[in-house]
Amino acid sequence: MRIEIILSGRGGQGILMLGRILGKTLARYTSYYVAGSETYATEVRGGDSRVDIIISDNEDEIGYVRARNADIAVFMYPSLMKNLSRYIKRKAKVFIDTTFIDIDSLREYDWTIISEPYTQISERIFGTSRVANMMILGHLIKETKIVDPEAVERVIREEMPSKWHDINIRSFRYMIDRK
Amino acid sequence: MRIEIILSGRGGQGILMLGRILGKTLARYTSYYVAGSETYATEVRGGDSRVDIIISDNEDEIGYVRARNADIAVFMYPSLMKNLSRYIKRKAKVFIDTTFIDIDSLREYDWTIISEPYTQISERIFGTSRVANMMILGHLIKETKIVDPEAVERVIREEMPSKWHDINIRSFRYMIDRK
Amino acid sequence: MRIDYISGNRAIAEAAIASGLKFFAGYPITPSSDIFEYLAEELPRRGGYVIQFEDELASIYAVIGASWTCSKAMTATSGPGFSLMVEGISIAVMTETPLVIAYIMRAGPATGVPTKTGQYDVFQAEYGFHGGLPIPVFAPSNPQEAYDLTIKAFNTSEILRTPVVLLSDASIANMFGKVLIREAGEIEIIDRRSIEILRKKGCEWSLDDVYEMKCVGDGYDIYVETLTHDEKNIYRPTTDVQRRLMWRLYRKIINNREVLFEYSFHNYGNKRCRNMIITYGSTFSSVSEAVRELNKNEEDFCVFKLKTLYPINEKIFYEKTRDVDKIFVVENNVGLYVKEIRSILRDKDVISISVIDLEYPDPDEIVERVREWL
Amino acid sequence: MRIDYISGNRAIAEAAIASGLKFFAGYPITPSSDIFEYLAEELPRRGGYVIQFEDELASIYAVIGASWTCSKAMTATSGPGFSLMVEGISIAVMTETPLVIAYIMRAGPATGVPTKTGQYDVFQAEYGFHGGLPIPVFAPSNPQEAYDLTIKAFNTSEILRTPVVLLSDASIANMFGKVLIREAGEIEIIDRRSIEILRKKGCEWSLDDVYEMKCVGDGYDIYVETLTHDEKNIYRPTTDVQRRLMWRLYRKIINNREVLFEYSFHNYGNKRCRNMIITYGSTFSSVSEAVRELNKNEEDFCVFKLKTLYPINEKIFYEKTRDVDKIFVVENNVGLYVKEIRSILRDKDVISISVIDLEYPDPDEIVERVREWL
Amino acid sequence: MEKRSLQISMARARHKIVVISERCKECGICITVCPVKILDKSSLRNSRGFRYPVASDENRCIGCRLCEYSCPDLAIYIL
Amino acid sequence: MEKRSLQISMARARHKIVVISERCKECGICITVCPVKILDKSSLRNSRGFRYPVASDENRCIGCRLCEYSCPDLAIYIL
Amino acid sequence: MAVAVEHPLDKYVRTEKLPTLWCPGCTIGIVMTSLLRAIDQRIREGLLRRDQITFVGGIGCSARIAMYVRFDSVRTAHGRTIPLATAIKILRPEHKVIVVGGDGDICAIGGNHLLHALRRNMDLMIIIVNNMIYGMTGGQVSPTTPLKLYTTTTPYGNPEKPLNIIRLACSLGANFVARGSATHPHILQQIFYKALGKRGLALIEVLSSCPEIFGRHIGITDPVKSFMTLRDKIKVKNNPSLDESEYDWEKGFVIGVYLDKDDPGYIDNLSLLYKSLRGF
Amino acid sequence: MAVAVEHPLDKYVRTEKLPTLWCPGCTIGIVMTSLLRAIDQRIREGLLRRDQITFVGGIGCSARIAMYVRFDSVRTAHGRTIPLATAIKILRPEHKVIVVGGDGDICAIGGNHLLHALRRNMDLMIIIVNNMIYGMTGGQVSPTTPLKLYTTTTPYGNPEKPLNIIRLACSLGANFVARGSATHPHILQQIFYKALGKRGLALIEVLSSCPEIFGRHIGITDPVKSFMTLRDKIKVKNNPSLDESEYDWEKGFVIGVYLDKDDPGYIDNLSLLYKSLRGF
Ligand SMILES: Cc1ncc(C[n+]2csc(CCOP(=O)(O)OP(=O)(O)O)c2C)c(N)n1
Ligand SMILES: Cc1ncc(C[n+]2csc(CCOP(=O)(O)OP(=O)(O)O)c2C)c(N)n1
Ligand code: SF4
Ligand code: SF4
Ligand code: SF4
Ligand code: SF4
Ligand code: SF4
Ligand code: SF4
Ligand SMILES: [Mg+2]
Ligand SMILES: [Mg+2]
Repeated sequence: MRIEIILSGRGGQGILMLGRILGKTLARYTSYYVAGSETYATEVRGGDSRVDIIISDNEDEIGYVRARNADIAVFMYPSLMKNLSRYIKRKAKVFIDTTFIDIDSLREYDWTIISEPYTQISERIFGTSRVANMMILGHLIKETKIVDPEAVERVIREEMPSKWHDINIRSFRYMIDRK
Repeated sequence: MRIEIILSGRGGQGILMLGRILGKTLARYTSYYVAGSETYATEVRGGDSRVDIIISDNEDEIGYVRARNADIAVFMYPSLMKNLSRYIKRKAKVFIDTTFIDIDSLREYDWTIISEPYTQISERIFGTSRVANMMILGHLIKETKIVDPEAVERVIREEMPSKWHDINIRSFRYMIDRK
Repeated sequence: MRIDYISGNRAIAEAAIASGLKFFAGYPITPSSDIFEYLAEELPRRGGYVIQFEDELASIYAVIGASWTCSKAMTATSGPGFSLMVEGISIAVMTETPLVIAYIMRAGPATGVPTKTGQYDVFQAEYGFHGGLPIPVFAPSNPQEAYDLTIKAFNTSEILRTPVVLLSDASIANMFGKVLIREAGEIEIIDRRSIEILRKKGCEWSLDDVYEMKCVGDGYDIYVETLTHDEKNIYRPTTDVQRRLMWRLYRKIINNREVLFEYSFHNYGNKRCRNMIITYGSTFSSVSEAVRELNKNEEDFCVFKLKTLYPINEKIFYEKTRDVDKIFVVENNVGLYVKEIRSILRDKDVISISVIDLEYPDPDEIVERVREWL
Repeated sequence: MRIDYISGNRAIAEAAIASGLKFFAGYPITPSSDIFEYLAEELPRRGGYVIQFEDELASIYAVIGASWTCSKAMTATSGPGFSLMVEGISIAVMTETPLVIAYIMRAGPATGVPTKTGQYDVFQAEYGFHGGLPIPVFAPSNPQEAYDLTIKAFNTSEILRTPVVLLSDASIANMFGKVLIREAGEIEIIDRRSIEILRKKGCEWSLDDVYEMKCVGDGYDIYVETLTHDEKNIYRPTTDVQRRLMWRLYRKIINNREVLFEYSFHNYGNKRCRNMIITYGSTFSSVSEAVRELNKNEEDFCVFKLKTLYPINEKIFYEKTRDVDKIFVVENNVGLYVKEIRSILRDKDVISISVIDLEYPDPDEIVERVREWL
Repeated sequence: MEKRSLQISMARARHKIVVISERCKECGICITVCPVKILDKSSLRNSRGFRYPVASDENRCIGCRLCEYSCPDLAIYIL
Repeated sequence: MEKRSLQISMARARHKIVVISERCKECGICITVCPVKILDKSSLRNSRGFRYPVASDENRCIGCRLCEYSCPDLAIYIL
Repeated sequence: MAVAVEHPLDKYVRTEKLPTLWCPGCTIGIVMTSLLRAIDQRIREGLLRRDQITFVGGIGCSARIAMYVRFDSVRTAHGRTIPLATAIKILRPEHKVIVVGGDGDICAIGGNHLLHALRRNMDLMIIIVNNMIYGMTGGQVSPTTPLKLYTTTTPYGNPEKPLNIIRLACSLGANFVARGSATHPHILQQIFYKALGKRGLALIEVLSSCPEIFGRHIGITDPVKSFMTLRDKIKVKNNPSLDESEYDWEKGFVIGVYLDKDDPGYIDNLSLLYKSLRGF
Repeated sequence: MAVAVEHPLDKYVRTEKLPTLWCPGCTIGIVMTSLLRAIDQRIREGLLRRDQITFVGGIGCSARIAMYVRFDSVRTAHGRTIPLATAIKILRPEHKVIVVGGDGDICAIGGNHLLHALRRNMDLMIIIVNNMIYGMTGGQVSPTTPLKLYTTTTPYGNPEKPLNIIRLACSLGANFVARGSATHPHILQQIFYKALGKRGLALIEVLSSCPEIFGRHIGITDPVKSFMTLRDKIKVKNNPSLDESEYDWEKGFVIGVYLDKDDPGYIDNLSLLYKSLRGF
């Protein structure tokens, strides 16, 4: 078994944090092997960023830390979408932030699309765009069930300074609890 | 044919200059191949110095630029004598400055010894010890005839600043002209 | 003991702390800086010092100075910075100063592409300093190995009194993985104070050529000499002393090749290994995928991953390749380390597959390039 | 044309002048300083500049700067100084800056024995700078070769727009010999201004990968980039551009191996060559004597002396060794360049004879060490 | 990029404020330094998403060029 | 080398001038700096050929230690 | 109001590389344009030839000025601009050789070359863009970072007294020493204009605002606020004394020309020596 | 008169390495003995512990002082003493760490480390033995070689203005800055004695006579003449002003203490920061 995840966005959207929280949760609270890689544009601030996460029950299978056939993907910004689409499985679950991505532009892809204007919602509900990433994480876990939400919360508490716990956990729970 | 020469003394005695003048004369005014090497003690001022000169009519023969079986040697100071003696042929012509070297100490060697208190003579005749090396060069050429004295004079003129020509050529001629 | 999901750079920093690091001196350079920055946060809390110096020259000499107080010391850098440190490494070799340099390779030459990867500097890490005495070079291929090899690097430097290079690259710096982090009590941590004990009780290391190290503050007359010196640190410019010194320093490392040489062998379920790919560092990631692809056609590929680039244990090479037909060396450079392998494996075809890529090389390209030789 | 009896260092200086040297920047270090000092006397009289900088870093970058005014430029140094220059060499590789570095090796590591010899730094000269692109290395074994190879070094650097190392050592620095000194008109002196002519009229050099070089003052917009750049010097951090750049820089040198590789072959009157000694630099002097001794017992020894250490023309190696049984590589170090040879000559015994000696190695010792293998 | 630009207005003010909208990074410095406060962010964005400055009343421009001199991106000048 | 030395005289002067002859390099500085000019080169040489200083009249020594302080080679001192 | 495609300074800029890689509101661009205006002024006055200007830049955000200006321009390693520029100046004495770099580039890793260029009164124009931080590498301490400031490599505060570049330069023998600020572009242009006319060494320290990195450390990342924070700390003086050069983030900075003399420069001394030798 | 085998300072000297490798009449030895006397004085007064003294020396004749003294002593590459010493000081703050080297070692190749140590007011004692030349390598120009002087690398005269070390040190933040001369050993000892008591950086430039090499260049190779030539150029002042520090071979040199203050040193600043962090 090998599960591949691609997360992509622009610098500042919190894609790296999303990847680290997800990766850490998988690593600490499941028996899977997990590996990943972060890529960001050279030097220019605010460039594209990408995280790949590979999950497997067989360590040897995990060698290549890039997704070639992703089961799950997240796009918070459109710039890398075209490029990365060849690494995404047909029918893969793809989470789209429609704040920045035109839903029409997705027609060409044969994905199972789950979309929300996460950033807009984040601004509206939490007063900042900075927790859109946690909302997506919640949504991703709700839809894919790859890890127990409790575990994610624990990791958020462990990894973030305490003053950020509340808002991050609330935003994380937002999509999970939404009816 | 391979002729090997060893010159040895202390820093400041002009051994290197002796070697360079002799080598240059051979190189420029004979058809022999000539090569040589200079060695001096590491860093300490006034340490031992040594020059090896190899002369041959066959270029390939000259590869090793150290004397292993010298035909001619000069010692202006005793310090390296013992050490170098194993590289000197029996019956080799060996020039000794008795200003610094005790003639008795030479008994153990089976050499053809030519000796003078060159430095003393140099001081007496030329008012400086600094041309003892040229005196020895003259003596060496007189006794070995390896090169034309005229050629040596030409090289002295070419290589030294003109204010030094006179005293060096006079000292060079001193042993040659001495009856 | 705990499990964390961390990057290769973070793993190096964590392992350095676990190894007893007391002093880090450095000058920022991508992609090594976050080792420095993480340590700058952490180490002072544990009684250590993390200091930014005016340049890489100062950094490596500060590390040498720190080591002479018997404190474990390291720096981290990348190509341009390492180039500025090589004189200091030569000094450390001569003065037998334990220290660790994390060399996080990036695409060069010159300033190249600072954030992107390459394996161009393998020979510089081994041979790049004057004096012609190579030093141990460990090359992790993922965060766990970065962690484990960092610990090994510190132990090696202490036991053998030598600078050690931990050779990583920009991809591993940003590669994340599940890492088993062991605390000080859970791993064997050796320092030079305990070597005499080690020597007495006997161990796998060959210690005949290692002398005891006394430090600043231990008494009042240690003397550290950078010139050719005898066993009493007295400058002696003779062939005899030079020979003794050179060969001792050489043997000190090479005679420990069995302990120092690390590798892993992956046959992916094949019984035999007809075709072998030798690789190291971040390129392994791509190779493992390429081999999965290659083996789909039952092509009997296996992978011999080197974790130690110097010294090499030739015996293992001979053993592992005995029944192999073809050997491919895959590197992200113009084909360098393959020379080292060719100089060892003399009766086999050793094919160089060099794939220059700023990211992980594309597995498909490796497959294609290898297939040309089948 | 004149004949003189000069040292290896003096020969380098004379040849640099004959090659059109305009600018020398340096920092004193034994045993290279007299190149500097002789040029300081001579070059200003001929319109050139000789400047002592504050260190070796400044020196190498000054040489790079000078070269960008289309002036021929060089420096001279030894181990510790070369170590400080390697970052600059990497910059010169990337920016394709013609320059020559006379590297006069001395016994190391660290400050070792400053006045004495060794061949410890052969790999550093080839691989010692980050970026993994080796540069041409010429190794004279006597003053005449020092003269001739210096001229070749300048021509190579100009034609291929590359830094070139002239690798000599303390023994050759103080070795004297009869040297045929040719003046500017008597030798082919090429500069980058004439390359386009060379290219047009056709020549033995492969110039496809060399671009024209414009200098400061030629117009008003040259731009010299140390980052990964495309053909227009624009920074492009993509794999594509990096590949093109790396391989072009690599080919530029390696595709000229036939012109660059120099050697001499000595069979000392033997018809066949059953045993071959490969050597280079000052060690050749001792080897030639050792072979004389060895051949006394009709042991069919010949000598293959390398004058170019990089790039190597493998074809010549294969040709010359076709009928040879045993190959001995004699070096004054722990056995380094032998690895390079082993990686080429794969089906022969290649035996490493490393003799560490602060002077010319003793021929008798070489004889003895070789005889152990007969 | 050089080509993507757009004439907005050409009133006969004493000083013409010229904006190279594609170069603007929306830093806002010109807007702040203008002593007569006639600059403001546009409602449109350039192709990289930045809102370049527009002048509310070009006639009030005193031609001090503070905007021009203070723009880090060669994106505004006075004719 | 430390062992090769020799007692010369031991007159009961107020200040005793002590010379470690084997260390002397015959630079002559002590001789020059002595304000009362009582030092001079010996006629004997040490094992490295150098003529170390001797005092012509130790009684005149004023104990200023200029010789001791000015000797670069730790070869002379005042007791 | 008009929207255009060309800027009056474009003739001096490699426009194909625009937009620059600098962050929004980074004032390095202001330093560059002020310099270009000063150069333009001298060219128009016939005091400078465009084909006799060479830029030398190292590595860092500030050093990238050398990447954007359309003159002869050579980039080199971090810290190594000055010796490279020196050689160019010696061989092309008719050129105005301008070194641009950051506080790290020129004062930290390049400090030795700065020291010796100052001592030699080397005929270079050296522009240090001082944003008090390592911008390009993401916020480490620099020799000009204020005491006690948080940076990524001094997370508990910078224990080092920052360098007063003006005092250093004045103590060592430069002919022209000035401090400017990117927040005061007109004054900066005047300083550059003067410096371009000097023989010997002209050193100009330019305070610059880095909203992205330094801004993050001081908690002011908004470009305008960052700009204004610096501007508020600037005091303009006509001929400030050396004591007024004090370098202290809390107390603010006096800009102006601190030293302007006409001692013989290195090139003068060198050509004097060589003239007597070569007879021309 | 007596001939002996032991010198009162022998307890501080690695006598097995005597005689030194210095040339006859080289005054580096006087610098060393003056320093040893000052150390001895402090040890006897209980103000310094012998096992808490570390020497750091680079490469050069002067640097060899570190080879002869019997304290903890570390040699390193040419020019690289100061960072090495800095690390030792940080980790062994109770040690008096003394850097010794020549004008080339510390001011040329080591200039950047000097600059930054001065700026940091690093708690080191730095002794620059200034013989105005590269002695060990046989007579090349140094940053302190007088203008126009013949050296082997400036055969037509030195075109560079020499460095005034005192001015540099005073401009940058050292706590203690003094100039001494090997020709005035009593004064030198007093200066060293004071310097040994300082926190922060103490820099002492010591003029020294090199009869063998510098002597050859100026035509005075006799050790005594060489010594006297330098001695005649020395003027002693009690509290000389910075302007009196002028460095000019023709006009002579004023020795004395130019600066003596008690600003917090680097170690003080660092331990303050770390104390608050670690709570001890
Ligand atoms: C030898 C070397 N060391 C380190 C680096 C990494 N590096 C690039 S720029 C820089 C410092 C940038 O600071 P500064 O010079 O102040 O320029 P800024 O970006 O702040 O304008 C560093 C450390 C390098 N390129 N080369
Ligand atoms: C990196 C390096 N460059 C050059 C040298 C050669 N070198 C040894 S000592 C020295 C300079 C000596 O001058 P100084 O420091 O003034 O000491 P002095 O001998 O005059 O006391 C030089 C250039 C070296 N050892 N290492
Ligand atoms: S020129 Fe002056 S007044 Fe006019 S818009 Fe610009 S800043 Fe405002
Ligand atoms: S200053 Fe320039 S970049 Fe900034 S908002 Fe104004 S026009 Fe745009
Ligand atoms: S102590 Fe003074 S008076 Fe006595 S010998 Fe020495 S210098 Fe002369
Ligand atoms: S000063 Fe010392 S070395 Fe010189 S002569 Fe006197 S005793 Fe001898
Ligand atoms: S990091 Fe700072 S200095 Fe660099 S471009 Fe951004 S704002 Fe400017
Ligand atoms: S060369 Fe000069 S400095 Fe060096 S030991 Fe001799 S006299 Fe002293
Ligand atoms: Mg900066
Ligand atoms: Mg000196």
